[in-house]
Amino acid sequence: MTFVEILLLVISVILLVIAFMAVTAEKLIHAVLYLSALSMLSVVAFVLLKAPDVAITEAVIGSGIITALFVFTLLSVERKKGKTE
Amino acid sequence: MIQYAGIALFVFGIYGLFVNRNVIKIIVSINVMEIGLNIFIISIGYVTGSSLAPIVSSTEDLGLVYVDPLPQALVLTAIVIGVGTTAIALVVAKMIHSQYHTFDLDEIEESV
Amino acid sequence: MNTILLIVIPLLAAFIALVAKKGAPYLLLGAGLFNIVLLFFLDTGFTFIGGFDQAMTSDLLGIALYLDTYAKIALWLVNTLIVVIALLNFKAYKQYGSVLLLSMAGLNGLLLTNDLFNFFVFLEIASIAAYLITVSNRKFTDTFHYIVMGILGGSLFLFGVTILYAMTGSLNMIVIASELETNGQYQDVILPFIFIFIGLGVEVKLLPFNSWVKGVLASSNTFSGPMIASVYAAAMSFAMGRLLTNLLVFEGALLTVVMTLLIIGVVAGDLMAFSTSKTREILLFSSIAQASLIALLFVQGIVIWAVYLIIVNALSKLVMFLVINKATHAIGSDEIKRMKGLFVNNKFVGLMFTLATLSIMGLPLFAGFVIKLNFLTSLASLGQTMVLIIILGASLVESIYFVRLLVRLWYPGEETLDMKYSNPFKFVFAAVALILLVLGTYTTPLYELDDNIDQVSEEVIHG
Amino acid sequence: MKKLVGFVVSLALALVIILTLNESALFPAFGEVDLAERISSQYFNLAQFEAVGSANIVTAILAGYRGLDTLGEVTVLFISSIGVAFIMAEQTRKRIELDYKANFMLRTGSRLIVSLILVTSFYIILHGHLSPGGGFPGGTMIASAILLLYLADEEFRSNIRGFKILESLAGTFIVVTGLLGLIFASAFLENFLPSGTIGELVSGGIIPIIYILIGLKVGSEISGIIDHFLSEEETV
Repeated sequence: MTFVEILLLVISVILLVIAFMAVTAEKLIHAVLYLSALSMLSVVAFVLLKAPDVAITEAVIGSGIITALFVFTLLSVERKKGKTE
Repeated sequence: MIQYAGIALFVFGIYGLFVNRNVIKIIVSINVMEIGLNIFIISIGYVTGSSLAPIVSSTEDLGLVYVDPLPQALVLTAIVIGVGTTAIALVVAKMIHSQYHTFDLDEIEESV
Repeated sequence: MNTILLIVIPLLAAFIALVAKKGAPYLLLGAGLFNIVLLFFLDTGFTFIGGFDQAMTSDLLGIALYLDTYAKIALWLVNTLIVVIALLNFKAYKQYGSVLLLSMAGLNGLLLTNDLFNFFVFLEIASIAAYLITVSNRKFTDTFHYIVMGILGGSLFLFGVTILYAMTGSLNMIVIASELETNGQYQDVILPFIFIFIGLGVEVKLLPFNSWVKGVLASSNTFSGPMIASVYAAAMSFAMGRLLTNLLVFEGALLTVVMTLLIIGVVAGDLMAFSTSKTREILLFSSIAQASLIALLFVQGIVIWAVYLIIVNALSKLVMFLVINKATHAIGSDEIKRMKGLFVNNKFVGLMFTLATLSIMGLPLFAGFVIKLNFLTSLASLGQTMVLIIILGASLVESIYFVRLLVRLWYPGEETLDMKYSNPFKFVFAAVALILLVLGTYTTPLYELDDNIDQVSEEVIHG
Repeated sequence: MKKLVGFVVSLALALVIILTLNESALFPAFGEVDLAERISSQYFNLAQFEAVGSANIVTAILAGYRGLDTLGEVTVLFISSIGVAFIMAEQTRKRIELDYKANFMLRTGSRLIVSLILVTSFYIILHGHLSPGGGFPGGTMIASAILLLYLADEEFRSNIRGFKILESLAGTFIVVTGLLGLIFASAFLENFLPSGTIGELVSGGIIPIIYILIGLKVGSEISGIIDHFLSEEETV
């Protein structure tokens, strides 16, 4: 088993664990953070699978823009809840 | 092994999509499904051994073994489509919240 | 004059409409009319994008579009319906100009493309345009349900396409089909075919994932109702027909599974339409039953009668949804009790609605009868007696609930409804009723075309 | 408890898929992929022997061989940015006040970083056909630079009107480049420019031009989406 295959094995296990936590998280902000961690881990997997293009795009879009959109949605929801109480 | 993880993530996202009743968690499960699908698509193009990323630096290196570039082009498109659909889903989630003041679909069904 | 203009011109108009916001509806009508006229001049055959026009062999580098009689009929129907619906809702839904332009580009691309991943991209464009169209219903939980099901369908479709690429090494529909024919054992192919069938089944309103239809169409209006129930239903059925005749081959256990799924879809749709008291729900359940019936005909290889059924169904549903949604908008509710006597003081519209309903039920003198007769005889000749009996039973149930609806709408209830339909609506109703009547009586053009109007695979594998 | 049962069921379904894929003779096992059977071997032959197209084969596929996919994909982003603006159009726009005051360090530091991000994103877009990256990541980096400006100070409102015009222009030019291919050469999106020697900056014919236009379009679209997410209705 070369070093790359061991690393891929480890990443697959961590991916599964984080995916379980992301899907079954209680609080929304935890789900979003787990999703962002999942996307960053997938960037590492793409680099190991020799797909640099996809790694850069997933890094910038996956953990960058998608997490930002989720956080802004939760932010504007908290802001409104804060106001109405 | 990473291919099995991709398939497991894909099926897991589908499970999360049906089980969750919270709008934001459903969108998170959609993204988990798409990440799993992207990993699976890339994994069918991988060639073990000393394969290189699909960058052909010059005409000399002819005999080298490369990874399959087509799945990578497909995944680039799939990621950007994922951003597009997630942005629309999140805006609809914001409108749901401004209308019903909750993200929980069960509460919304009762209040209707 | 290239086939690609059918996709590119609406796209260019949409990009321009972003800046020229007020000009969007006029750009839409211009692009639609341009497409309808252009279709007369386009010659059938392959169009290779990017100039990589190796013949349809395994080393085809680029993407190929294919235009044949099948695609021409589909494109004519879709583009004319979009222009008609845009014209009818010109004032009320003016701001939907660029969304409709993009849905036209997406649907045209969907019907033309021969490449499975390109099919997925155009499916996504058309679906996002459909999500935005359902936003006009102001029911965001139903739109959200539709978005979730649409994304799920798209991902399942992409999963199936990826497996097919891994097996055959190409993304082109025809090359995959010929590759699988030469060296594919059948049990390898069951998994991707199931995923592609279920994935696309979401948009075509087939089981198991068509729960979104009830939410979206039950609260539709004169713009989103016809768009989803007749334009998108017709385009998706045509696209599914293209895949079912050329790529997906169902045999043995898989065939029985798919057939039972479709038959349950037909029966469940008709039974649910029978048991509801809301007019719009009657129509949406009947369109679910029709969609499953059309997919069933494609699976059995009865291509030409499925195509005619799509056309007649799209036209009749257009009329029915326009009439019912306009009435619901005026009355405020779509309960049958509230709509009693709707046609008492607008007899002309009532007559047109009745003609459309009778054609769907398949009564003689209408196009629906000729089509139903022929596809039932073809099913009988294929030895599908069990399927035949069930479909006859389902259409019996269908005629009961439609007759019950007509009786309620014609005979006055307590309060008289003073609703009026504007002239453009009446003109469209008259045109559709005329088409149904003419095709019903003068049936020779129906028999001109035959099952191989979809020559994509003939041109390559056997050609 | 319900979660455990559901988790086990989904793992079982995943196992079924994995087993059926393993049995099928046609589906290659992970890693044992023979490129000669696949279409991609043609892409390498063209790049190596005739030195046609860009060095980065993925970019050659995206912007060259399968150009319609990329055009469709840019349309997906275009329609989602229209959709975001459309669904939230009813409310007039006002910035969300973030609940922290951007101190001096953040404001000046962000200006420096923003210029760095913009330089890298333009580098990535320009070298899309040589090194990994290209229109999509480059464009998104431009959007993340603007996102940083949003977070740095509250009053910042990017010039939406300007982005709309840039987006529309870039999209129109992409389609026009495709149509030029139709007029000069024989097919839509065909490469009508000399493709130069592989590996140099000016090589690959229309591929770099399309990728730069895509970068600008993606950048302006995602900035538009971010602006709509970071602003809320005036009435609250």
